[in-house]
Amino acid sequence: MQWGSVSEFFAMGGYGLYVWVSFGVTALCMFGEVLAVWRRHAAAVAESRDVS
Amino acid sequence: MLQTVALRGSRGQRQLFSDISVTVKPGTLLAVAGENGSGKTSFLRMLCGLLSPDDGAVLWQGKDIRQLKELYCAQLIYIGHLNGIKDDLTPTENIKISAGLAGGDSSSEIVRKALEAVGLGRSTHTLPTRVLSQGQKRRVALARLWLSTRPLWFLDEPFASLDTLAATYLTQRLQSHLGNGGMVVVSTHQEIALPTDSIQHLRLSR
Amino acid sequence: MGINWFKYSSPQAFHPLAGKMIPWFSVAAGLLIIIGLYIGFFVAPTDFQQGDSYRIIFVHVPAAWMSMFLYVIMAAWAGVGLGLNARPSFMMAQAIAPTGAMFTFIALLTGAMWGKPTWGAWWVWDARLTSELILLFQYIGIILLRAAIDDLRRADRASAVLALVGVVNVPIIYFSVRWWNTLHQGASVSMTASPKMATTMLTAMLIMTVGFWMYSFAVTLARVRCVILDRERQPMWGNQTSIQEVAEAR
Amino acid sequence: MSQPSMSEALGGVVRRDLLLAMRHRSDVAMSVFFVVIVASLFPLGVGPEAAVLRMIGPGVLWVTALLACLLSLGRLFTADYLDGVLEQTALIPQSLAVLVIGKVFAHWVVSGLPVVLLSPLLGLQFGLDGVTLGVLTLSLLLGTPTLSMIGAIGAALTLGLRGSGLLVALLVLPLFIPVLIFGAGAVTSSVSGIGSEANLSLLGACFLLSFAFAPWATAVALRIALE
Repeated sequence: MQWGSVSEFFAMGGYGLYVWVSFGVTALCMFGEVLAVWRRHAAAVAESRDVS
Repeated sequence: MLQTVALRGSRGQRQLFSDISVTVKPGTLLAVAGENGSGKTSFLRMLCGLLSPDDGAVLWQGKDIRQLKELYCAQLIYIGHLNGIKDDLTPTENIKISAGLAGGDSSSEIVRKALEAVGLGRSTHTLPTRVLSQGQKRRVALARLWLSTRPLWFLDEPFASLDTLAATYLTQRLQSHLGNGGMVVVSTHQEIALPTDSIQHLRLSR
Repeated sequence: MGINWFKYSSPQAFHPLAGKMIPWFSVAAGLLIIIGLYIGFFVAPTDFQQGDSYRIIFVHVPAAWMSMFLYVIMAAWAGVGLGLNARPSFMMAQAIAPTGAMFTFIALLTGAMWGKPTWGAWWVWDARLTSELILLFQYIGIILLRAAIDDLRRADRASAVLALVGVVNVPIIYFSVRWWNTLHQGASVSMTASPKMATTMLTAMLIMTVGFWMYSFAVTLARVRCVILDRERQPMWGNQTSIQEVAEAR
Repeated sequence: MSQPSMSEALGGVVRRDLLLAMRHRSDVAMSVFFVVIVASLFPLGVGPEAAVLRMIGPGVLWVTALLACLLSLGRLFTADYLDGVLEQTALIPQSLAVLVIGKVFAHWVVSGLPVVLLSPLLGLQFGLDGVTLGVLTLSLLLGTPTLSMIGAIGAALTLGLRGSGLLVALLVLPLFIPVLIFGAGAVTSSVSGIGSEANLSLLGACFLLSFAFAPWATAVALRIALE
């Protein structure tokens, strides 16, 4: 373990901004996609119930 | 001999027809009827291979047309809703080029005779097709039938926008074609004045 | 050729099957990504040259790999669809495209984030970055082409042709940009210049990649289910009960 | 029964399209004029320094030729699609891919060749020297047919769609990039005195590759559009 403290971990040796933006955006994209597919599926199921 | 085996067709998500099995023997005409939107055009396009069926097959001399490809194209003439002629070329140029592309005789003499046979006077032969009337444009498209030696004709509403005289010419041409052992598939609303024993009817309905 | 080989592997049967598989892939994706992140952040040592900024590669490289894998897989489904006239494979191709585009976007963005501290520039015209950008354009083109066509059958087949053309294009772009870079000496920066990778780093990266694979499986399957439902809703088979069944089987 | 030979079919397609182009000479003039005016705008925007112009010249001229090709793509199949000639073409008993080559060739003669012939004149505006002008013309002579071939795929895919003009640009521009790189690269290397042979032969390879694959892909796309 190379991190002395939590703040050191978040600082990432001075590159915190780059690292956390990268990981943050990736997480955001993936969660956003999951959410979008989830909602699309719910809507599709609801609509096919209406049709039948 | 042209055969369809359990043909099924749809347009978009809408099924048009299904399980159509008909046989067109040499010397006979198949008249396809049905209300607007019943799939007459799609059926004809399927028979000439422009549209692939959802199910079933079209057989020419017992072989699937999807295997025959170009060999099958060399047997047929298709005149669709669209005339397939260029508005900016003259009737003579149009027919000459399409006859050449079909691999047939495209000498000026023959082209002139074909245009006269559909009742287009000489004065119209060198005008741009653009200035002709709908009926005259249809006649230009149909003139290809007088140049053809191909056995299989698909005509989509050929009588539409034709006057009685032109309709008579066309009927006569159909009769002589059938007399030579040709085959015709026509989509039409009209009765065709041909001997009833040579006509087979198909009604498309959903 | 025109026979529908997949007539019996109907979408109705596939829908509940996909529903059973999605949770497993999701759990696997979650676990693997957590393990990968743990190794990446707590086990892997700080790089003596690049410092901690190198940790971006734990998302950048897997995302870049996924963007290319998914494109090839999408094109393969598209090719199968065209060859066998199989609708389910077109549905797979359709479902993969957005996920592929997303990974391409992530790869580009994280590439810029890694490039700024490492090369001092957000963007360089490196062969890999450029082909990644073109890959994004191609994904977007395929999605837009599909969206522009109303007729489903034509939409399926046209976007399949475009996907296959793109498969030829991307390697050509990669090599042409490399060639172009050697011509413009000086502007060329290559990612291959990064230092030799330690085993822990490689492990973290591979685990993250497998995690991303599992994620892609889960999301793609879920999206295929949406596509199936959307398509069934229009009465293609005129069979209303099948829609009911699909909805119940959820 | 009657079946045209390959040369008959090709000749027929080319002859019809050239005849039609002769009836619409203004269309031809437009794509040439577009290139001239765009190429002339750049020096006005960038400034008259000879060194700068010589540096950006190859890229500007190539991008202009590429845009001219893109703009003319809409004319390639649309008219035939609307008047039914395209479905008749699909029924000609010859491989549709061969007929596509005929159509693309006729289209290139009308929209690409004038640009190639005019390019030395445009090159002069950017202060390119004699040898470079030759390389520019040669690169365009190899490159513009390639662009037309690749563009035909996009034109066929977007046939009859809403907003197809913009869509075709989005689909086709990524595919144009290698041609642009090698084409502009050939001229640039000639400007800076390095030999342009390598770029030109790569451009030739692109031409052959597109010649082998694009007509086939276009034919598939056209059949899809006709369904």
